[in-house]
Amino acid sequence: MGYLDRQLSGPTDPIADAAWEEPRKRKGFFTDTSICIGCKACEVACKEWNAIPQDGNLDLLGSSYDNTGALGASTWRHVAFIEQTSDRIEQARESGRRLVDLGMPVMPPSQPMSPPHTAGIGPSPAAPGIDSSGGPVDLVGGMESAVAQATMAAATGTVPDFRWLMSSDVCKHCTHAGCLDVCPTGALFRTEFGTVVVQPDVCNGCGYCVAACPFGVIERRPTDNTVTNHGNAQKCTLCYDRLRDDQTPACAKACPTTSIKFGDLDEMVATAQERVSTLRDNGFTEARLYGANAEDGVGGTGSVFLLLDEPEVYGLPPDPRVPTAALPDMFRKAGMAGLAMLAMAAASFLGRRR
Amino acid sequence: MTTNPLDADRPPELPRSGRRRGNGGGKRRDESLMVPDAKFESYYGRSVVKAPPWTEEIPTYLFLGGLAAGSGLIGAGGSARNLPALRRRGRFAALAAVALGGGALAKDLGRPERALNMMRTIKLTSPMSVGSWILAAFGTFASVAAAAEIGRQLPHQDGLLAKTLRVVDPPAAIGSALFSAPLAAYTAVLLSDTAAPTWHESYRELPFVFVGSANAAAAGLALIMSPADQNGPVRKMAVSGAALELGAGQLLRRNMHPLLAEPLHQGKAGRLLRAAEILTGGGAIGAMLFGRNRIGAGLSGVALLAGSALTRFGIFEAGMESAKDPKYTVQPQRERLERRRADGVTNDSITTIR
Amino acid sequence: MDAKKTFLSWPVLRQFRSGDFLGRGPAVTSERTRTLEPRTKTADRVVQSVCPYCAVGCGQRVYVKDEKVVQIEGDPDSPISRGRLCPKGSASEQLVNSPIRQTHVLYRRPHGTSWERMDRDTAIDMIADRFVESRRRTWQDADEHGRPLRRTMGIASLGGATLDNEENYLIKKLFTAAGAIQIENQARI
Amino acid sequence: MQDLANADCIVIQGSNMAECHPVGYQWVTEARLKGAKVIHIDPRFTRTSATADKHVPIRAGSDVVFLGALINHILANDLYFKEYVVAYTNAATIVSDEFKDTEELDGLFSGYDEELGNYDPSSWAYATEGEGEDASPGTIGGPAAGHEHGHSTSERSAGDEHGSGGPALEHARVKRDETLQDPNTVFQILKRHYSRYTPEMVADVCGVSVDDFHYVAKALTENSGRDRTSAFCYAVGWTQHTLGAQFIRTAAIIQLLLGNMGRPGGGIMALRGHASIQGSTDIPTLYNILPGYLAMPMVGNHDTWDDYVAAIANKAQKGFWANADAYAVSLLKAWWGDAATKENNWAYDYLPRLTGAHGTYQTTMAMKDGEVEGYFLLGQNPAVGSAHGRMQRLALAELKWLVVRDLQMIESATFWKDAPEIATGELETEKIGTEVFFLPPASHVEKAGTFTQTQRLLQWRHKAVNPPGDCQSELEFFFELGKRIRERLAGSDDPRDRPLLDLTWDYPLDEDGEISGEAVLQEINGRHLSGERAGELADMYTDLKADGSTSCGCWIYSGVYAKGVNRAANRKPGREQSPVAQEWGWAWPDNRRILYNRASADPEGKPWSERKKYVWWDEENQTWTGLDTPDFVKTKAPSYRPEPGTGGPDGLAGDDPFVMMADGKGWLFTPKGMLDGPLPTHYEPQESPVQNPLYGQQSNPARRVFPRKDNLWSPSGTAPGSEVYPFVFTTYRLTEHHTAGGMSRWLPYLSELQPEMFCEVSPELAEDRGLVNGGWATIVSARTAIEARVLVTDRMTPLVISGRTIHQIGLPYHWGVGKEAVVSGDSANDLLGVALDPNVQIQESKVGSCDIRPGRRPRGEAILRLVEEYQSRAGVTVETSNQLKTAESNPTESNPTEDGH
Repeated sequence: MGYLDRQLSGPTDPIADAAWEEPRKRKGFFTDTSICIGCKACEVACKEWNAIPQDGNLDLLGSSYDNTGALGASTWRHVAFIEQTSDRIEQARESGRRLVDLGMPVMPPSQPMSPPHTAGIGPSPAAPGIDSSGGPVDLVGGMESAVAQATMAAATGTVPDFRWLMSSDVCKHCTHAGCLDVCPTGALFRTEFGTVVVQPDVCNGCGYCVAACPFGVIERRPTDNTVTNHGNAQKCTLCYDRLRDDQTPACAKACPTTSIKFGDLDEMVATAQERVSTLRDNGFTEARLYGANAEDGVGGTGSVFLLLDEPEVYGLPPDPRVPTAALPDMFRKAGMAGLAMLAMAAASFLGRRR
Repeated sequence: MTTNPLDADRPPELPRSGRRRGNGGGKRRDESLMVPDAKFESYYGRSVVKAPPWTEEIPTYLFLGGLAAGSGLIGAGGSARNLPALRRRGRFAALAAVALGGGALAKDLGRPERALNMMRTIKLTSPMSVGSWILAAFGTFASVAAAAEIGRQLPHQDGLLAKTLRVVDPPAAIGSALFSAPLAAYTAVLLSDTAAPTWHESYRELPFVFVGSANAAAAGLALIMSPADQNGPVRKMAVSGAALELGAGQLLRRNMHPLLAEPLHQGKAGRLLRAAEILTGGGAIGAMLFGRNRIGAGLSGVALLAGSALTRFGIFEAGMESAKDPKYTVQPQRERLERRRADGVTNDSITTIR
Repeated sequence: MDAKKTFLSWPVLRQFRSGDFLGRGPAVTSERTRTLEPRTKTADRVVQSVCPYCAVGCGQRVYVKDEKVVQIEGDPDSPISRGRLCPKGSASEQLVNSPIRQTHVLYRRPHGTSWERMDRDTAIDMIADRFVESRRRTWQDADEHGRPLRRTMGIASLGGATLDNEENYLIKKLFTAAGAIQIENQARI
Repeated sequence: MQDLANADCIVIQGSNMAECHPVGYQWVTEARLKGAKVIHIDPRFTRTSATADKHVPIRAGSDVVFLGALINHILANDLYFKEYVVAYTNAATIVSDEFKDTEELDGLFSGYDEELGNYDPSSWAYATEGEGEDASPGTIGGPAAGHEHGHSTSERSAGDEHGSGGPALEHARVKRDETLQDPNTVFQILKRHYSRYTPEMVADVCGVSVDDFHYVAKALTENSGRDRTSAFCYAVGWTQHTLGAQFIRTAAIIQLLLGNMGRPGGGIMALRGHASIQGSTDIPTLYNILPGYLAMPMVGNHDTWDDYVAAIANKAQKGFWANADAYAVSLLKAWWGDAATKENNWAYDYLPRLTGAHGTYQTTMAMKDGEVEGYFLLGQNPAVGSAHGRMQRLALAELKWLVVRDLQMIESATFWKDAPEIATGELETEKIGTEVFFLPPASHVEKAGTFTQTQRLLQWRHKAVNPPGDCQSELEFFFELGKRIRERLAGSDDPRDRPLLDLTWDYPLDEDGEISGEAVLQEINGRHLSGERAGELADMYTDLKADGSTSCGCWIYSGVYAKGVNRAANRKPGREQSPVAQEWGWAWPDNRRILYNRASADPEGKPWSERKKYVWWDEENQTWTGLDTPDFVKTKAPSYRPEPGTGGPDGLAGDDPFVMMADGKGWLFTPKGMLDGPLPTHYEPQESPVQNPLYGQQSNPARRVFPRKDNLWSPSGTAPGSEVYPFVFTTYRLTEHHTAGGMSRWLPYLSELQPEMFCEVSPELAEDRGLVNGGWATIVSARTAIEARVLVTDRMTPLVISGRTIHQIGLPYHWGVGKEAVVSGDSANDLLGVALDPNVQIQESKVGSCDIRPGRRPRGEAILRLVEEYQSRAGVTVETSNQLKTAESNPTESNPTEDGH
């Protein structure tokens, strides 16, 4: 089970794990929600390129400007709209501040997709929590810099009384992808770019992947002969066909403000790290990254986000774990149960016949 | 005002009583009227993870699979102990249940015509793939065993067919016995290896519940169908199976996060499971006390069967509910995260600031 | 032979042959997946165009295959838009290929209750007839002081802000020569 | 557009740029990432506000107070860019002492004619140098060509003529006081005019807090000057008012005072909403102008060619408009070829004449009154997209024939079967006599041609595929229609048919057998007809002659086909050239990307600063040079001074950067050209629950109103009955849709993003009126009532105006009632009435008064009764809110010019 354990959790190179002979660099998104204008070009460009049918019943959902609701079989990019007044904003700043207090998070040196901290991301002034080697630093010991305190103080006085968050969500293309690992047919596979893609000609619509995704991304399209790939599991392919021709995925290409960035995942993570530092250095302590940590419950994601509040505010799980991480243990428990079943049956038949 | 990185000198603004609300006369408004603030724990109350697109076919299969597995054991036990009534009925029941169960599975697919794609790969990480192979193997053995059973009835026992069937009879009996335990147990893993919180968090106990339930159901069926003079083993099996099902079920509830246990107690699932407990318990007691009486055995058997079925439906329903309400996803994750943070473990969060 | 080939391409075998034991990668790909190409690559030609919605003037690339538009996306060469498009621009392909787009001339006769199909040539002839008649009927040669007017107030037009300059030019030229002055477009709205 | 990335501060007001121009907004985002401050001033917190540094909520229609207060702040605190203001604007120019300001006349300027509801602008003119020398009435800059009264200028919507430059002045011997101390200098007048526009007044009228005002003032002034520049962006949030043009003027004054015009990262960016709406004004499908902003002849003013030439091209005036005769002759030659001769005044009499305003709303009313027989709708959907949708649809039902050319079966084509008025019983399908021709057009990829985008850039689109089915381009359709009309008239000897028969209409065909768009573009570009370059295409408008030796379909577009090269089709990738990107498309005039860019250099011709250098004088080579085509005579040295009395381009000095203006200066004060005053002044909208706190004059006294029974208004201000319609509504677009929806509501990808008509209300208003998020509301104006789903949101802010809480309601206007679209719903434009800005005849659709109540609207005839019940409760009559003059003063009596005449 050791082999399986390694394959199911912790930092790893998913392309190598899938035994690609000619691997490419792992590709990914960095979605910087701080510059998203909520235009939904990503939703449309995605649907147009992938010929995704209309989603929903054309009802106004009454949730701000969001009328597509969530990621699903026919919405592979979804823009969330969140309206917040100052108390919520203060909470977001406070929770972001706590991330520093906790010394969170630290990228372990083994982080496979993280570049050296000095490489090309410019100076990162007042970066508490990381020393020059990139390792963790004990902040409680008084390392919390005066600069950080000052920016916090500055930030405290300037909480706006309202804000409107917009964020384009997408498949996370997890390092450890629950959907992929539970797929019984091989319809879901890991591409040479490290992304996770459904093969619509293979999928038989068992729906298992839907349940296995810790982010609620993949969904089975309802059976309806008038639409393509009906009855199939559907989700973002990171435009696998375009990637094979070195083209940018449709959403990232359309995004008017470059809120959605696409590229080599290590560069995306570096860009995200640089951006979050800039924001936080300027007092925006609510800024944080999501999915940029290979030690997390899914081994890091292929879609990194910069968020301005706790993940659950955006409908993202705060501490997701891929269910398959516990699979070896599950099999062990099931094995014991199976033995118990056999034993009990045997016991029933042994002994007296009446 | 949001996030200009270089905007360090935003004007001082009064936190809440500023222009936006203070101007409006300061009347406190009814929060329920508004575009709902995205709640701390969720995005407009929408689910974070998705419930699988499974309908009643799946719990039906869980039940039938268990019934088949338990019946397979009874058939094998009957064969080993030369109890023809149990052997015959066990074998036929196993085949019927496994066939019906397989049919239910196929019916639930989004693309039933691609059911055979289940055999396209062997995915050790996919309980459904593993289960499909188990099901196939069990089905094969059960078919052969049933055929052998028919072979015993053939008028020309000297024919090639009858001879062959006699030869394959013992291996088929052993095979279906061996595969019955995995068949009964894997369905627990199938449910647990998902992001549906209640299913996932019950992975330690659920296999025991399911194998117990399988034995109880099969014994129940045997109690109904078998002559009272041969039902001694199945009475024992009924009692032990029910005891395991009920005991493991209690353990499951006790060990689980109280919030995640909630769906097991509430609503439809709660009602189903309460009824299941009564029926299973009653069936077991009935089998114990009145099992030698044909009518008593029959009624107990019905209760056991129903109890097992309701257990499956109840567990299924509880898991589906836990996936639909975001609180079951977010709150335990949030607590888990805070607990780790309190313990000083900060390197494995998906939220990072760098 | 085919059966053998089919068997050999059975992913279960490929899993063990390729080292992709868990069946996650190349072992489980289908023929379709292995030969997948974007339609932007297989297009017969690419034409540079401009988005028809707002006035930012974003560059578009129109991909044509078998004389059908198969994709419209941003033109990265454009110094204005740098390849980006808004949701409307991104929906341009649907605008062009919309299954409910009207492609037939339709006619509703006076007091009619439904559309009738009509030949385009006939329709243009009928419009020309009506144009000439209305112009004649509503012609104003001079005002009450005898100052020249040389116009008709019986024919009007609205539209042009989504049309080409060349089209607006012909419309203005034709209508002005015909004396129709009530020519307007969205710029006044 | 790209130039916005160079700005240090961007104020977006009257525009929801992030939503309506998302891709253009990338340059704002880029500026912001580089450190620029972005401020959004808008009634609603929109997606633009969400991504700006600051949102300032403001009451719709009160912008002049806010901007006027900025002017006051700049002047009072000496924050203006002194060298720029003195050298490049008319701040130092002395205005006639006959001028009286609104501050003296309770909200009217001198020259108001109560009877006509208009201004005679003669008292606004510059004072002359050498008084008495001139025989004309002691003023120059007075009305050109026979003293044209504001009434007739308004009727022909003369404001539009200045699309490429200012109006004509007779000459430019003006008096200047460069110390700016003379009380009659523009500078001092400005100071006095805006002295009451204080932050406190802003708080009271706009509902903007004093702190917010100071934030904006600080951001703007700190980011303007030699080293820094600020930009304004506006859209129809400013134009769609009865005071629309003056909103923009106010911003222009700020930008001139701060020295932000003609400089990189500066200026005022008009964000237009249609692919070629700029082009359709340059080459107008508009009643009042000819291509290149030449006036359409007006009866009484332009009866003869000489009148016309004198009016448009006074040789004594400075600047490029002095050559307008050449542009006009070349246009007539382009249209009528050899039939246009010197002898027949270049066929000038072939042109029809205006007698008044014939804008789309006047036409609609005439249509409703049965005066219009035939109507062409070319990609427009007035039943949904124009103000007062009811009137639009009722008018369509009065036509004899209607031609609709659209990609989809729009509501304007199906009004006869599914207009809301059929449900109310006002219309009956069988009784509607309108004959409707629906002809499907080619889409943008099925034809070749140019769009002119919002910054005057022409971009050629290549044809990708042939149009399907019966679809054909407008070019082909109108070419064909013209041929058939001409065939029907062939042989006619009626003089009225000459203009059609003599029309040059023999265009070459392309390989598909269709008229060649390139040939039309060449005609627009112009060519030499005789002389040594005969047959060659014109290089630029300076090639054009008034002697009939050149033709040109639109003089400002001259050069787009210079040397036979279609420059609109230039496509050098942006990354391979400088950010100005001159080799991508072609901008008029002369491929210039920033107008008046001479102002980016100081009077000596040196860049104001290294950081903001753009165009400068190259002393060594004695030429203007820089990153863009200099908007100046290339070899005119900064030190050049014209002989007094010189007209035309040579009349401008080497430090007069505003080359299209008659005095080469940026106009803080407009002695001519604006029909509702030389300085922007706050008036309340036509319909407003607020009494004008500044003046007795409630609304723009020169606005165009139409007192008709089918165009009623709610009482305004403190008038009795105004409480019946207590709320302000404003209409707008969403990112996900396009105007009346013809190009979006039929597309599932866009429809699903915003599927239903909704209204946006504050939680306070929701509580007050019992509105529930996601529920329904009925909105009632003095015209009609519509229903909408409710979004209750903190993005809407109640404002305290003069001590009273004013609620604003947001209404997107994309939906229409019909059965053909993927999504449909009530149209917000139905709520609007028709009242127009006098300068450009654009309707006020950004602000109106209404009531809102929970629940869906009544069906059928009951809706009419609901509307009537409101009207009678409010005591609405045809006169309500239509009184033009409400000021206490009597400006005509105190106006000396009237005495003098």
